[in-house]
Amino acid sequence: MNDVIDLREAVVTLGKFPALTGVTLKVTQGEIVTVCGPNGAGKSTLLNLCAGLLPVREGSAYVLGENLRENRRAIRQDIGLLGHKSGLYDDLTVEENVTFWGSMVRAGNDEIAEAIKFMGLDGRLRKVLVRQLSAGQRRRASFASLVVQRPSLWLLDEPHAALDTDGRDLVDGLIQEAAASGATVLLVSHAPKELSSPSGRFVTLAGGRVTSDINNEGSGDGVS
Amino acid sequence: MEFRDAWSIALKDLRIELRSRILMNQIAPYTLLIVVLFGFALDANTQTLRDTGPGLFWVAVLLIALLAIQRAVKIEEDDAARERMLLTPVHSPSVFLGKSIALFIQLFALEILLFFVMLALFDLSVEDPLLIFLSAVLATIGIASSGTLYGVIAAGVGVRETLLPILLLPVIAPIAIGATRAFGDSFGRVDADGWAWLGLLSVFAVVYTVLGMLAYGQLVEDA
Amino acid sequence: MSHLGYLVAGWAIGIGVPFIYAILVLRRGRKLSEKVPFARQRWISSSEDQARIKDE
Amino acid sequence: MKIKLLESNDGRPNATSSRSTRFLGICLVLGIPVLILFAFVFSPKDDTMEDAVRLLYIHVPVAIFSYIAFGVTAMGSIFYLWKQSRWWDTTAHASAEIGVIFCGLTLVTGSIWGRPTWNTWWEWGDVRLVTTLVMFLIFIGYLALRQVPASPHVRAKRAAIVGIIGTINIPIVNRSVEWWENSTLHQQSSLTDGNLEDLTLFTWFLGTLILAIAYVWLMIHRFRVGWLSTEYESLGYGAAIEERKAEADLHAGTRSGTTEEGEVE
Repeated sequence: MNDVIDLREAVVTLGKFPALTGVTLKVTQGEIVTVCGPNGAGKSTLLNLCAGLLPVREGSAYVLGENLRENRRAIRQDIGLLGHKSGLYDDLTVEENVTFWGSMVRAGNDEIAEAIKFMGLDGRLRKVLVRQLSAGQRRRASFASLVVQRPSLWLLDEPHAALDTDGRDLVDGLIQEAAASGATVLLVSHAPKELSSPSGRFVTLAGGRVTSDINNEGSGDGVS
Repeated sequence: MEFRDAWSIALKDLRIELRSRILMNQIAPYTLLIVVLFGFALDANTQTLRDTGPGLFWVAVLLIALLAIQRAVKIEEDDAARERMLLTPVHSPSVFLGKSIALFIQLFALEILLFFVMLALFDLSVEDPLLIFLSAVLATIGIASSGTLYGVIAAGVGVRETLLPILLLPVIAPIAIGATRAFGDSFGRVDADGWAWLGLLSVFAVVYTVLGMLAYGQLVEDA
Repeated sequence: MSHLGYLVAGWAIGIGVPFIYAILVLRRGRKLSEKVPFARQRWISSSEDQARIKDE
Repeated sequence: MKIKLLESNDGRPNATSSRSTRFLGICLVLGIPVLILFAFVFSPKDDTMEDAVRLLYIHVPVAIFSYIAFGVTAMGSIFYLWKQSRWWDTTAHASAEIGVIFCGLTLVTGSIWGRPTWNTWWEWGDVRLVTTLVMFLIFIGYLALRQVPASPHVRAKRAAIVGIIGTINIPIVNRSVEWWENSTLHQQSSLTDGNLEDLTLFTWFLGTLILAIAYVWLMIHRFRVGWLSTEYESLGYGAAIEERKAEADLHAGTRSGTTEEGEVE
């Protein structure tokens, strides 16, 4: 048993607003967990917390074995975070974007080319400015820049948003493959039941805390 | 810190500029407009323009710098690229250096353009080209590094456009003074030892580069 | 006395401005201390005072 | 030392005053008329400046304490970055605000003094004048930055870095202005001449003492205001947590409902 995420009563405030009011969550290595819940439940904040981008105000938080209250930076290079914003530069082409982020995370040229190909962005799209991409294509480009990083913890905020059926299958395959190779995936989804989610475990957030934790494959952990 | 990272980041910024041509198509014409306005304001008196030329040059550079810094910050803000950078193994001093180098190159290019325009319009003659070159390089390093540092302080706040000038301009005022004097000496307009001013400009450049590399990481963290 | 106008103006500003500033600070403090619970006004730290707070 | 700034307020809750500030306040109320009396009546007029010298008894102490105030801000900023304590952040902010007031007064009283003495309100060739003006503007920027809404730690960190950089700049600005005009109209420090009359010397001393008391009095009050305002900011924390936790129960039944905050990013 290797806990990749271990949060206990973690409280995170954004300004004066308590976005997370005491989250307790354990995720073991290789797991795929879907986080769902209403708008404003704190799902995105949870991902940012796990990425070490937000300070923990109360409670304890360990991610990848590091205590986030003491050192939030150590884990960051092992995190692949896909947020609402994609971190791409509008005036660079798809290839230039992926190459730039690839060089920032020390990826080789082969890995970069492979990631572009894998996300179905080779051919014409490769040389198109990100500014001119559709929302779905943009999402794919953003994924490609994560794939080159080979993170050990994937934090995906609505990874299927704006994607077509092909794209969804691609992403699901990617998630499954990542989990199989030992990475852990935490993904946020508004409507988990509508799609054939690769996940077996569903965690529901509301009011900044976990209200239900159902594991379809094994025994349910129940409400924490 | 790795210089390779800094260089990739600088190249990325420059490539974005070559694509979008904001500097070329908007800031450069604005620069020329400023020079023309100075001409109007000073009653098209060539003698006056010649005497105030060095000062006008550096005032124009400060105004351009503000726009260029805003632009450099905006590139990183638009699609949360700054946050994305936090999730890579790149050290923040490298990011600072990269952004500063890109800003330096862009500002320097604009300064060259501005310089020749003013030379022609204000009828100035250069007596000491080396002094001009060195003082411009040192002053621009100071402006680029302090601008990158203050740019990230003002980044992420809603009032960036107004906050940046009030924070940055008083702090880079000594650069304007020093570079103006050095230019004045090289044009033979004032009786000052321009070379002495290079010392001050280099102190400023070094202080801000070092401070920026130390403080940048702290500032990008939660900004 | 020479320059009397300058002297009066200088001293009036020199004393007046800090005086107005002091009043503004005192008023801000008064308003804020009404909103913050007595127990969290930390400069009240002597045991006498703490005892008195409890009595009230 | 920390406790001293935060001591008893005599059980009068609704104010930032306390026994020590009231004592200092009484000293000021008694001291200022005495200072005016010495400055205008007892002290002799200067040979060259004539009666204009009487303005210096307020101008110079205010100038000294504006520098001290910014020095305290720089110190508070350094200590904040080191210890991350709210106490130092509040100190830095309080001192900067008082420093800006004093610095503005230095410029105004200096200007008023310059008119009869140098026959000009403002002299660009003077090093100390221009340096003080730039310093004033730097710290205006510092105060502007502090007004920008942000979480307390982020705000304090940004402000601390700007405060330190601003202070590092003062000698650079001074040096650059000095070389710029290579001349100064400013009086060289006349205290060191040694041929001052006793009464003049005493008036200088009295002015500095009064300003020291005024600075400390203002600092204590302004510090407490800053302390209270951060207390006030964090006040609703517990209630906000409970309120937000209750949202969960609200959504337990109706999954489709949305909250007013919208999506949290």
